[in-house]
Amino acid sequence: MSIYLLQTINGIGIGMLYFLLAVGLSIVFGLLRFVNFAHGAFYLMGAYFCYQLTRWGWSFWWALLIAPLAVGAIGWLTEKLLLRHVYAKPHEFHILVTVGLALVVQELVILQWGPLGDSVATPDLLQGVVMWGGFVYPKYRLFVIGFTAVLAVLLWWVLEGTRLGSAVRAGSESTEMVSLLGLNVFGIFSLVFALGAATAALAGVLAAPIRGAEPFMGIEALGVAFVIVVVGGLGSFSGALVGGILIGVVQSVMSTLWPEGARIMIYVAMAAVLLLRPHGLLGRKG
Amino acid sequence: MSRHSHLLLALAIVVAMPLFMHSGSLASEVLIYALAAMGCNLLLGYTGLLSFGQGIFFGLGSYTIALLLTRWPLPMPLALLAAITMGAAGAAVVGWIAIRQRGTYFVMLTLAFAQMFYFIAYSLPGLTGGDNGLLDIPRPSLAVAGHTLWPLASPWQYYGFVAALFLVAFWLLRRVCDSVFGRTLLAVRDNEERAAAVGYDLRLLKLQAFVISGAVTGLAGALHAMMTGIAPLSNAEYHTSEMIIVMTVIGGTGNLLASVLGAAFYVLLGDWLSTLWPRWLLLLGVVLMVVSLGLQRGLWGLGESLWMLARRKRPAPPAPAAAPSANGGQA
Amino acid sequence: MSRPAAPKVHSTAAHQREGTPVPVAPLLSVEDIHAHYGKSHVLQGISLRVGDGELVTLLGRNGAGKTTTLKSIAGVMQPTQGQVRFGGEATHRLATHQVAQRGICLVPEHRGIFKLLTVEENLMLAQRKKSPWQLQDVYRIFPRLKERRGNGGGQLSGGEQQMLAIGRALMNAPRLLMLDEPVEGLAPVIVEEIVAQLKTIKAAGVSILLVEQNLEVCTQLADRHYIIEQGVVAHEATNAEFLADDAVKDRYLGVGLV
Amino acid sequence: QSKDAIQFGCPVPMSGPFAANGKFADLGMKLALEQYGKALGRPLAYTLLDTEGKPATAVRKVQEAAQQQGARFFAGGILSSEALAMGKEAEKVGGIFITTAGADEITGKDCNSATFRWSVPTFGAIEQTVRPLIDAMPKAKRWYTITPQYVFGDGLLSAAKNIFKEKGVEHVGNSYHSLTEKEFSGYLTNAVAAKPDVLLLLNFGAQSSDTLRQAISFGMHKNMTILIAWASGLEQFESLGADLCDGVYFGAQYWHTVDAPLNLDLVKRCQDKFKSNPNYSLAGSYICTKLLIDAIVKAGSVDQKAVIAALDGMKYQGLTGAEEVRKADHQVLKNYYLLKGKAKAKMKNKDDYVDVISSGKSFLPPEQTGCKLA
Amino acid sequence: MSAPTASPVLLEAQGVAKHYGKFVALGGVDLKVRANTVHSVIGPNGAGKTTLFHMLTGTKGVSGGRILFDGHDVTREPDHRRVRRGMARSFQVTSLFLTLPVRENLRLAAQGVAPGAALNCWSPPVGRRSCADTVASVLARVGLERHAGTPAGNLSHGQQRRLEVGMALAARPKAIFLDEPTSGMGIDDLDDMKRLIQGLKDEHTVVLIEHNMGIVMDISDTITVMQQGRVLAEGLPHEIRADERVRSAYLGNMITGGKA
Ligand SMILES: Nc1ncnc2c1ncn2[C@@H]1O[C@H](COP(=O)(O)OP(=O)(O)OP(=O)(O)O)[C@@H](O)[C@H]1O
Ligand SMILES: Nc1ncnc2c1ncn2[C@@H]1O[C@H](COP(=O)(O)OP(=O)(O)OP(=O)(O)O)[C@@H](O)[C@H]1O
Ligand SMILES: [Mg+2]
Ligand SMILES: [Mg+2]
Repeated sequence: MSIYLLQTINGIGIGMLYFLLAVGLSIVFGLLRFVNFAHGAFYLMGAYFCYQLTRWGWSFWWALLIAPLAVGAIGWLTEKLLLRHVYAKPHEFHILVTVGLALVVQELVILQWGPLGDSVATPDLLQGVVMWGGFVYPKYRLFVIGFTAVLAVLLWWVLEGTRLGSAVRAGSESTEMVSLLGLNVFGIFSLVFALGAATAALAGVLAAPIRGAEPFMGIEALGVAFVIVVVGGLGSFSGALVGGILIGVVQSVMSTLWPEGARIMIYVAMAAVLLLRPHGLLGRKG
Repeated sequence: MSRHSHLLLALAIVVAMPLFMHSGSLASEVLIYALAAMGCNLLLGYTGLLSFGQGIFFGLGSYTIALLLTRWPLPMPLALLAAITMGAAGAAVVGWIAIRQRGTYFVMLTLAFAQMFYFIAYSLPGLTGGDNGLLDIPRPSLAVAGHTLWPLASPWQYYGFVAALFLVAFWLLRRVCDSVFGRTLLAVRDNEERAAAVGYDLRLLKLQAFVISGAVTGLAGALHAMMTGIAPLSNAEYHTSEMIIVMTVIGGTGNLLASVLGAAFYVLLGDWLSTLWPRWLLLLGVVLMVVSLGLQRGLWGLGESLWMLARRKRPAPPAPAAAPSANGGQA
Repeated sequence: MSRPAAPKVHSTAAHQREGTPVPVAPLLSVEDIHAHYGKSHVLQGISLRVGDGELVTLLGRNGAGKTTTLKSIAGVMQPTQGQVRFGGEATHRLATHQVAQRGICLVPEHRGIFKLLTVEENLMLAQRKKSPWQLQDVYRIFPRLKERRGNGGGQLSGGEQQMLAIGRALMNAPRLLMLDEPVEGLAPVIVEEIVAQLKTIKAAGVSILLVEQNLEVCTQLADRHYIIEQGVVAHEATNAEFLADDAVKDRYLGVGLV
Repeated sequence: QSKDAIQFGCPVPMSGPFAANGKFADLGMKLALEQYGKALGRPLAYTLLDTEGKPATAVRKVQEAAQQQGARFFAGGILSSEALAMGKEAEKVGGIFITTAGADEITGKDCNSATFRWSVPTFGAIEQTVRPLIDAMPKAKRWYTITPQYVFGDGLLSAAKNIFKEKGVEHVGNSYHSLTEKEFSGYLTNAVAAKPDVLLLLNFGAQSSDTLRQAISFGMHKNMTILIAWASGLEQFESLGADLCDGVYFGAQYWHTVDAPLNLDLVKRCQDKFKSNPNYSLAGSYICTKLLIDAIVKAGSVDQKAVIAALDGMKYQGLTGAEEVRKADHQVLKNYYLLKGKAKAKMKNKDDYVDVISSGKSFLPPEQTGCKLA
Repeated sequence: MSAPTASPVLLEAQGVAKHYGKFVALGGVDLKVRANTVHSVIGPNGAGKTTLFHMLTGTKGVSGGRILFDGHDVTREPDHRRVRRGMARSFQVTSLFLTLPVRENLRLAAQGVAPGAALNCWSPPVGRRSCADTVASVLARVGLERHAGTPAGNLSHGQQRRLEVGMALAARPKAIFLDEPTSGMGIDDLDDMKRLIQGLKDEHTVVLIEHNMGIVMDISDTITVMQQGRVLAEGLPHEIRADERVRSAYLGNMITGGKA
């Protein structure tokens, strides 16, 4: 198999994880018009919760269930206690409050688990690699691709096919009008924010066996998630998917073509997309 | 408040800092970041453009002066001028492309540029020193024809130099904000569609705002490089942009003096907290959240409300809101 | 253009008037509400009632406080004083969506169409099973909406948006429908259509509180009128009284008939 | 704090990605100062300066510490960029700076009279890891490298290439990556495709941990040897966990089981005080501080020139055995270690992650370092 | 009513078309507007009137056709350039500088004719640059003197509508485009607005979209009726009123607002 084919497949693997990382950011932005700089913090929490649970002897599978729920609950509380009070303020306050939150989470993690990272073991079931000819691929990464694909379908259905989905999009324009129709907008906000946090945490759990848990993974993840969301289109679900995979593939293929430029290419891709398609590949106008 | 009272207040801050603070470097840093925050404020508070590209102009300023002072024997004032020009030119390029977008897409585009600039600086070690940065930047005294007008060797001497430049920049920026241009920017911030419909070329207006902002930020970057003697890669990082924005927002948008307040608050608070506890970023995070939750218009707004309150309670006017916080961080 | 305010002679008129047939147990009763925008005291004690199945209008010049009154009833604004009772229950402390769930539906003057949703999604979002108006009913009333059903809400013309807003309100099963200038910007044929539809809506037993500048529309529809001036109810009349009283129209609305 | 105390500064990153190193460096300096208590009859005091990992902040803090506390003796600087900048500043403020940072320039082209470095530069690190490994595995003829793209990484890479050439080893490929990279699967796919016998990782810290983790998930430890030339020792093993370290080779500046009198002493002190073994950050900071104090005592003065003179050419029993401060470039000549991770079952205690395979001193002759200290 | 045929054509649209994807909002509209007349455009909702305005004033680009204004082909010029040629418009959906005072809104609109001045970052907008006369006269015309210092966002809907018209006036344009200027206005103000628009004819050319037939029939020199993106009829008011097609498509029984 040609190396580029291998890299493309690997890129899709990276991309699925990226998608999961970015989709929450995108949904939350779509609804709340809120650039959540604390999104990385939820990812971070997911990874550390997974680490802690497995250290306590729980299986990885339990962590995959519990960590997103717990972080979702934290997100829910965050929205209720914190963010709700800054919606009415301009953009820059949103950034301020979420940057602050991200810092607090990161430092709390350091206080609790120390500034050094830790490894999380790959679940026994998924240890080892699969081989097709010359192509070696970790089983675990294959699992991640499959799992996120299923999840993506589920999420898509919730967001595009249900009334909750319409309410979410409507709420992103005028909260007042939505509540005038008798829907509890703030309830929807909390729910969606919790969902965003939970998906980020899920990405964190899934990433932990690959990258370990490390206090600064949140910041790095946030940067990547921004790029994906912008490339795909802010607020667009399918945009996050396409953006995630595109960035994953670009990154992976570039590491053969021009390794030292792999990182910068991501940002070049982002700027190019923004200039050619101002609202991202699949973004809606406005 | 009138134009002159603001200038006087700025002067008061500049004069007060040496009285309250022990470190000349720290005081200089406050003014340097105040410059950068004012540049950011012109975009954010007056034009409604939230730019994450400020770090680029800051970085350009520091690299330019570093290169000029170490590799070419250029007189320092000229080198400073060149740094300002580079900041402005960088802003013109970034602005020219970024203002095609609006809203969050604009923010993201500037973010992309900031990251790109970082990676470019990172991968051109011949020019920027890469990760090591540029070292050994001299701080020549201000001299004319061999006569030293103003030595810059000690931190406080350097502070004097920075303060003078700061006041000039402050005065110029105030003029800009009060000018026809500044007032038109406010309209652009409010409603771009209408501004275009009544006849304004938005791109030209925004571009000019960008260029001015870039020039001031470039100056700040250059002064910072001269202060520390290095032009590190971290000056070009996205975090520098973020920090400048945070300062601006904490201070309060739409008012230049507020940016000074914001910069002072952020720099001094950071300096003070970092001596308290290694996990001081936690405290900083809490402060950021409190500010964004509690203060509608930043610290400046808080100061104004307190001032109003005090004036209503007691006829005797208290000290201006900005002055007390200038000594908040001595430690 | 604006004229000096007329003296508030009739500010207590609502309580004095005897001939007016106020229903015994009104569906909505607004009792002496006050409202502020920051420091400006916009509503200074508004009281009004809307009975079951009644259509009542709220008239007044620009800036009189009509919209603010509707907002206070709908729970978008909290009155600073006074109370709103709907179906016997005090609703002025409830959140907007709770008020809406009790059957008060406001169509705001800016119409509030969701631009990101298609016409049909806009309608479906408001759908309640118990509403007598379902999707097909709305399409029957406004065929234009059916033609544009797949369009984004943001791409509708001004008039189409107004139709959509009313249609959407109907699907929300209102007991009290509040319309803020519903025929503003509509073509005359459509105005007629909407007037006709409002008549059927009313006939179906829905109470309506209408703010409208088009007196022709008001007088064709209404049972009673309230005239607001500078945040207080300055005059109240039945439709017949109002039609007969040119002096009142001239005084409060500046119609210039006298 | 009494006025006449000799003031030290500990400028290290306490916040940011290198906070872990800062935390232990702080402990190391404290340990050394407490151990001595006094020098020249004056008490010893120190200030912890959070550099935040930013050179500019580091410089400003050093400036302030010199100005306000009168600190002249600085031991710290984990990151190359901050260490370089602080070295320059220390010279300006009339102080001395001693560091454990990696960049060759510190005792190379950017060396100065006030800056010393305890850690072995890139040349020695490669000589003491790649060379013995090639000797031990004559059949491993294909090497693949993964390198962070900046001066430090290039230093390691070119040293490695020289040895490859000399030994007739085939360098089957290299992947450069940026300093902010976290996702290495693309590079590893390249590496797998090149079918090497040895995978040489030239990155460090969290990046080398990430690379190793991902390499192992690709099953690479099963069919090739992996060497991390610049590992940070105990702290990195703790974060990786024993399972990942098993069978992997590491190069390290320090290992707590080294049989040198000073080291045994340090381990004992740490056990008494912290109930743990010293790691590289702690040990490095400890020995740097100790060097400063010893030099002050030897010079009998706190004068910059005198203390530098005392340090120049100083020979002493250090943490790695006999060590020497080379006068020509202010580089400490000390051992570098090649370690090999062992299986969890074989560990005798919780810190017994590795066996020391070999050690030795390799340094470029002063003429080749580019340092011109005249 | 003056004889409109006498004055020269100021604005001409030739086959102007606009497509939104597959949807044809304008399917080739021809329009000739003579100087110093009131030219009304009416038609059912969604006929494409506002879209036509967007094309004429340059708020959005055309998909086909040509626009000539004052002897120049302006088809490809952006909106701010056309303002300099002497076009100004009001919006159907109110669009103001909401945080700025009413006076400043008008000043900015007045200054927009010479937008180069806006780049002056040295002198404050005082004296000559304050456009004080224009602002004062417009304030008086739209009856917002008492609110001159109020932020536009704090005005009621009707007050905002008046300011919206004032914004167009402040530019002292050759041609002024009013998109439903009376919508949302109080009954008492309709007559004033009618008189105001009629008065504009002396100095300006007015292109008007309006659903209030009371106004349209009284003050228009020419009326163009649009339907489904095309011109259905054009003529003098009484001709239009009599036109059977227009009656069934648009006018109906004329509940037009205004008088009770
Ligand atoms: N958001 C606001 N902030 C401050 N003042 C406001 C605000 N909205 C309205 N007002 C003021 O409150 C008063 C009443 O406004 P309201 O919108 O209720 O009037 P209205 O009767 O609906 O007028 P219109 O017929 O023009 O729609 C007006 O004087 C207006 O200037
Ligand atoms: N951006 C758009 N995308 C798709 N269709 C659009 C868009 N904008 C307008 N339309 C459609 O074009 C048609 C004409 O709209 P326009 O706003 O010009 O109507 P109008 O004549 O001004 O109507 P009204 O009197 O109701 O304001 C409408 O059917 C509308 O749905
Ligand atoms: Mg209203
Ligand atoms: Mg229209």
